[in-house]
Amino acid sequence: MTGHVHRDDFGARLGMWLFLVTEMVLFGGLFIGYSYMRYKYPADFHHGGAELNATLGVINTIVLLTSSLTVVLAIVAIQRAEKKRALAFLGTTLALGVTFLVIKSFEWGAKFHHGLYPNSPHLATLPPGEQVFFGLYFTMTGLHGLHVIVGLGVLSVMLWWVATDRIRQDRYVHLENSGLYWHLVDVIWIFLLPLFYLAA
Amino acid sequence: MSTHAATQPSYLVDTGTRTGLRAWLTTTDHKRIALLYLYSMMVFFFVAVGIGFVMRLVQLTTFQKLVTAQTYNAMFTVHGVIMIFLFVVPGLPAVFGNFFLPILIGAKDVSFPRINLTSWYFFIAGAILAVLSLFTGGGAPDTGWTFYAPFSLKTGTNVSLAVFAAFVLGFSSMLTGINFITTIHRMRAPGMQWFRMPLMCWALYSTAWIQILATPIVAITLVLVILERFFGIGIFDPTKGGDPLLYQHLFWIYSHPAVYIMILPAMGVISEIIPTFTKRPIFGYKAIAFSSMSIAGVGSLVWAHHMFTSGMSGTALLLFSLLTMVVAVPSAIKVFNWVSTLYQGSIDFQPPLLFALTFIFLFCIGGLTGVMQGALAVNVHIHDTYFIVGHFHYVMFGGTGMAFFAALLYWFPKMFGKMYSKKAIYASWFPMFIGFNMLYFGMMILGMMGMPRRYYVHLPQFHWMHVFATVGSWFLVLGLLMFFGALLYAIFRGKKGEDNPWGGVTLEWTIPSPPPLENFEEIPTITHGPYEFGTGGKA
Amino acid sequence: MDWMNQAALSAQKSDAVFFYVFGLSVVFLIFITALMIYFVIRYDKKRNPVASQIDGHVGLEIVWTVVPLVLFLSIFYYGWTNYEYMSQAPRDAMAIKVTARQWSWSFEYPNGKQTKVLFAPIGKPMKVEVRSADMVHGFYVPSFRLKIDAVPSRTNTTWFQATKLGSFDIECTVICGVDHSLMLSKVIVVPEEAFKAWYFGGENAPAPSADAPAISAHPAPANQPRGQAIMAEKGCLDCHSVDGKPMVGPTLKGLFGKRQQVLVAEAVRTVTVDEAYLRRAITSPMAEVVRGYPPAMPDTPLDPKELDEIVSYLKSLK
Amino acid sequence: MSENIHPIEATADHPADHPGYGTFIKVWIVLLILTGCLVGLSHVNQTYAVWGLLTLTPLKAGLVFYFFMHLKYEPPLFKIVILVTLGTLLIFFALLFSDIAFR
Ligand code: HEA
Ligand code: HEA
Ligand code: HEC
Ligand code: CUA
Ligand SMILES: [Cu+2]
Repeated sequence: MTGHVHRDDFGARLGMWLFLVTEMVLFGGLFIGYSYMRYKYPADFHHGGAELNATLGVINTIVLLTSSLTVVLAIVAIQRAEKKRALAFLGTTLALGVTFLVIKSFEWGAKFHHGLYPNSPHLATLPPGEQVFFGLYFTMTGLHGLHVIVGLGVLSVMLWWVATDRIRQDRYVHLENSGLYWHLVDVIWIFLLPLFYLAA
Repeated sequence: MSTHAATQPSYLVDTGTRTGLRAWLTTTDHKRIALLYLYSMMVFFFVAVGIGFVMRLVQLTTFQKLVTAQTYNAMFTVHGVIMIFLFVVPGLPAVFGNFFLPILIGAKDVSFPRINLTSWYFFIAGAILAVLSLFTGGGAPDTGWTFYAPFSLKTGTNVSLAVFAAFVLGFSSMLTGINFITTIHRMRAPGMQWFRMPLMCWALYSTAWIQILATPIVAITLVLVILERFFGIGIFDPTKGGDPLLYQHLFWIYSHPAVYIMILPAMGVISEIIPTFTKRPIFGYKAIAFSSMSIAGVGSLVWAHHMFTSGMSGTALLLFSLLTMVVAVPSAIKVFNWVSTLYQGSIDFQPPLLFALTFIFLFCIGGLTGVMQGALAVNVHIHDTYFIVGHFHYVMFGGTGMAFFAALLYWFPKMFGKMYSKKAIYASWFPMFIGFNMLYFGMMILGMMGMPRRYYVHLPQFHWMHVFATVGSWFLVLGLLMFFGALLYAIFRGKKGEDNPWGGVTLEWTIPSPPPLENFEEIPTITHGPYEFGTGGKA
Repeated sequence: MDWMNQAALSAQKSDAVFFYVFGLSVVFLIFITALMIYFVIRYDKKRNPVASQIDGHVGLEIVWTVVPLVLFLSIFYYGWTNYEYMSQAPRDAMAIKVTARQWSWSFEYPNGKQTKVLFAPIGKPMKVEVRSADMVHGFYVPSFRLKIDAVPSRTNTTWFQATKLGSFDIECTVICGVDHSLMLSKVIVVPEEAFKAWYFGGENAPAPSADAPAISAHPAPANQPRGQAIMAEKGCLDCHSVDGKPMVGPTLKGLFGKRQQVLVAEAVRTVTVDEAYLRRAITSPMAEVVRGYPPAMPDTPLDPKELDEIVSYLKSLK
Repeated sequence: MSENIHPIEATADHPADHPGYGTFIKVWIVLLILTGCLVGLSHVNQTYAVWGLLTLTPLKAGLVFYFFMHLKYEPPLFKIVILVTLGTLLIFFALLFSDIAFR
C-alpha cells in the first residue's frame, strides 16, 4: 500500500460494498432474465421446478445460512480478541461451504444421470419452456457455485491471516469484507431456492 | 516517504528501488497509471482509426472491392469493438480521470492505488484477448459490436473470445468506477465540500455510478452468449425456446448507459476548460452538476430506443420514446450554460478553447440527430442506416473525441511539463473540422437516402455520396496526423511548460508541472468554490 | 411533394415528423453557434479586459429547462401519433407473408402465390407479416420509410399503401452474415388491374409491370416458349423481366447482340452479348457483373438442355 | 453528504457498541423459521408459493443485509448505496416488463 495514504477502514468497506453492488446487478441481470422467461412459459417452469429435488435445496439453504452465521460470529470473536474461537468459527464456515458444494455436485450429478444437461438429446425433446428453465437452472446455480468456491478461497486466506495475527482486534477490515462477500453469496442463494426449487 | 515534499522530484522521475520500465509497470501512482492508459489506448485507437480509414476506401468502389465481404464485416466489428470498449468508454475516465481526479479534490492518490493498477492490467488483458480473437478460432468476429443473437451464437467466427475480451474490459471499468466513487467520498481535502468540487469531479462521479450499475448487466449477458456457444443453454436461441429480444434488451440496458459513460467525462472536461479561458465562474454550477447526475439517472431508462423496429409492445415503444426525449433535456441545459459562460467573460482564445467550442458544435449536431432518432416515426426510416452511423460518430468522435483532444491540449503542459506549438494545432484543426463534417454529414445524408449500415456493397444510387464521405475521411486523418505530430514533437522537443500557462484557478494549476509524486507539498484547505477568479485564483 | 422518392403514405407521415424536428434543430444549432461566435469576438480579452463574475441566473435555468422539455415532448407526441398510423394496418389490407432467410426474401400471397419480388397494387393497403427462418433480419423499403425486423420465432407486422408506380428497393438492415448487403429485392408497384391480372391469372401468368400496356404485350401462357417456362420455374423471372423493365437484375429483353458494360475484377469492360457471354452470365454470374447492378445473382444449377433452352429463348427476346 | 473526513483523521471508525454473539444467533433462528414457512407455503399451492417468494424471500435477504452484513451499524451512505442499487434493478425490471407484458 502506498505509504502516504493513511489507513481508511471506512473507505475499504465502502469500496467492498460498491463491489457487492456490481455483484448484485450481475445476478440481478440473471433474475430479470429468469422472470422474463418465466412470464413467457409459466407452465413449463412449473413442470421444470417439479423435477428438481427440493429437499436438497432446503438442506443447502440451511447449510449456507449457518455458514453465514459463523462468519459474523468469527468477526465478533475477533472484536473481542478471542482468536481461538474466531479460528473455530471460520473453520466451521469453510466446512459448511464445502458441504454445500458436495450436496450441489450430487444434485447436478443426478440431473446428468437422467440425461438432463445442456445440449443433451433428452433435453431437446422437452417443450421449449423447460429447455430454457434448465438452461437458467444450470447457469444460475453454476455461477453461484463458482462464487461459493471463490468465497471459500478468500475465507481460507482469512483463516490463515487470523492464525498469523495479520488480522487482529484493531485491524480486521479484511475479515469484515470477506464476510460481506460470503453473506452476499448466501443472499443470492436465498433467492435461488424459491425461484427454482419451490416454484412448483 | 519524505515529508519534505519541497525536495520531491516530478512523478516522471523514478524514485524508489525499481527503475525504467519495471518501475512503470509496477507503479501505483495514479499519474503514471494514467499515462500507461494513454499510451496503450493510443495504440489500439490508431489501429481502429486505420480500419475505419480502410472501410472508407472499400466504399469507394461499388462492387469489386479491395477486401472480401467477410473481411469487411470483420472490419466494422473490430473497429466498433476497439473504439467502444478500448477507447471511448475507458478513454477519459481512465486517462484524465486517473490523472486529475485526485489532484482536483486535493488528494495524494486514489483510494485504492493497487486496484487502480490492477484495472489497468485487466484493460491490457482484455485488449490482448480482443487481438487474439482476430487470429484464432474461426477468425475475426463478424457480428458488429452489438453481437446480436442468434447470429452471434451461430456464426463460425471467434465471437466467444471477443466477447470474453469485452467481459474483462468491463471488469476493468467497474474497478475504476468503484475506485473513483470511494475516492470522491473519502479523499476530498479539508473544506472541499461537494459543491466546491470542480465539475469534472461531478462528471466522473456520475460516470462511475453508471459504470458500476450498468456494466455488470452486459458482463452477464456476454457470459450467457459464451455459455450458449459452448453448452447451448439456449436462453437467446429461438430454436431452444430462447428469445433474441431478451438479448437485445440486456445488451442495451448496458450499452445505452455506456454512451453516457462516454460523454459525461467529456462534458466535465468542457466545463473545466471554458471558465479557465473566460476568466469567470461557470454559469449555473449547480445546474451543470445536477444535470450530470440526472443524465446518469434517466440515461439508464431509455435503452430500448435501439429496438424500436424489433417488434416490442406499443407500451414499451411509447415509454422509451418519451424517456428518450426527457434524457435530452439535461444535455440541453449543459449546452446553454456553457454558451452563457462565454457571456461577459474576458476570453483568452487558445487551442483548448477552440476544441471545446468545436465539441459544443459537433455534439449539438450529434445530439439533435439523436433526438430525430428518438422520434418513433422517423426512427422507423433511419434505424440501422448510415444516419445512425453519422449520429454516433458526431457524438462519440465529435463529442468525446474532440473533448479528448481538448483535454490533451488543456492539460498537456501539466502532464508532461512541455508546451506544444499552438500554430501547428490551429493548422491541424481546419482539415479535421472540414473532413469531419464531410465524412459524417455525408453519412447522414446517405442514411436518409436509405443506405443501410454494415453494407459491404452499396447500390449505385449511393455511390457519389460514399465517394464524398471518403474524401472527407482523408482530410480528417490528415488533420489527426498533424495534431498528434505536433503533440509528439512537443513531448520530445517542446519548450518547458509553465506551472500555470492558462491562468487557471483549480488545484492542478497550483502545483508544479509536471506534478511531484505526491501532488501537494501539504494538503491544501479549500475555502471557496472552484472557479473564483475574483479572489485572484489560489484555492 | 416528392422528397427523396416518397412513394407511400407511411413515407409522408415519417417525413412530416422529420421536417418538424429538423426545422427545430436547425434553428437551435444556428442560434447556439451564432451566440458562441459572437461572444468569442465581442468579449475577447482585448475588448473586455475584466470579466464580470456572474454565477448564474435561476430564471434562465428554468427557461432553458422548460422550453426544450416542451419542444422535446411535442416531438415525441408527433412522432408517436404518426407512428401509430404507420404501424396499424387497416382491416381491409391484403396480408402478405414475408419470409427472410440468409440471404434472400420470399413473399407469399393469400392465394398461395410465391414470389421473390413483392408485387403491390398502387393505392391499396398491403399488410406485411415478417418472419425469419434463421437470423434476425430487417425488412426495409427506403422509399416507403418502412422498416420492421424479421425475428426468428416471432411474426412482426406492419403495412404500407404505395402512392407511386415503379420499382423500389428492399434491403436487409440487420447484419445477418457475409451476404447481408446482397439481401436485396424489390417492391414493384403496379396498377390495380395489372396486379389483378397477375394475381388471379393462375400458375404462369406473366409478371405484372409498372406500365399496364406492357402486360398485354406479353406472350399468352398458352404459346409460351419452353425457355420462359424453365426460367419461370427456376425463379429467374423473379429478378429478370422480359419486357425491358429492370428488376433486381437487368432486363433480358433485347439483350442478345447488345453491347453491355460489365465489371471484371476491378475493371469495367464493354462486351457484345453473344451466346458465349449468355452462358457465362448464367453459369458463373459473379465472373462478369453488369455495371450498375449488385453481384446478387445466384448460380442456379441447370442441366445442359435447360441451359440451351434458356439461351435460345434469350436470343429470341428481341 | 456529511462525512467529509480527511484521510489523516480517518481510522477504524466503527461505532463502539459492537453487537454480541446473541443478536446474530437470534437472527439466524428467525431466518431458519422463515425458510420453514417458505417451504410450508410452497406445499400448500402455487399461488401461496409465489406470495411466499415475493414476501418472505426479500425479508430473509433484508435480515442478512441488516444484521449479518452490519448495515444496521453503518452510516446512512451505505444504506443509500443499497437502495439506489435495488431501485435501479427494480426500474430495469419494470421497463422490461413494459415490453413483454403488453406484447
Ligand atoms: C457518446 C455517445 C452518445 C451520446 C451522447 C448519444 C446521445 C443521444 N442519442 Fe445516441 N447513439 C450512440 C451514442 C450516443 N448517443 C451510439 C453509439 C448509437 C448506435 C449504437 C449502434 O446501434 O451501434 C446511438 C444510437 C441512438 C439511437 C438508436 C438509433 C437506432 O439504431 O435506431 C437513438 C434513438 O433514440 C439515439 C438517441 C440519442 C439521444 C436522444 C441522445 C441525447 O442524449 C442527445 C442530447 C443532446 C442534444 C439534444 C443536443 C443539445 C441540446 C440542445 C442544443 C437543446 C436545443 C435542442 C432542441 C430543443 C431540439 N442514439
Ligand atoms: C469513438 C468511436 C469511433 C471513432 C473515433 C470512429 C472513427 C471512424 N469511423 Fe467509426 N464506428 C464506430 C466508432 C468510431 N468510429 C462504431 C462504434 C461503429 C459501429 C460498428 C458496428 O457497426 O458494429 C463504427 C462504424 C463505422 C462505419 C460503418 C461501417 C458500416 O456500418 O458499414 C464507418 C464507415 O466508414 C466508420 C468509419 C470511421 C472512420 C473513417 C473513422 C476515423 O478513421 C476517422 C478518422 C479518425 C480520427 C481523425 C481520429 C479521431 C480522434 C479522436 C476520436 C480523439 C482521439 C484522442 C486521442 C487520439 C488521444 N465507422
Ligand atoms: C436473386 C436474383 C436473380 C436471379 C434468381 C437470377 N438472376 Fe440473373 N442476374 C441478376 C443480377 C443482379 C444480375 C446483374 C449482375 C450480374 O451480372 O451478375 C443478373 C444478370 C444476368 C444476366 C446478364 C444480363 C446482362 O445484361 O448482361 C443473365 C443472362 C442472367 N442474369 C440470366 C439469369 C438466368 C437464366 C437466371 C435463372 C437460372 C437468373 N438470371 C436468375 C439477378 C438474378
Ligand atoms: Cu438479412 Cu441482413
Ligand atoms: Cu442509446
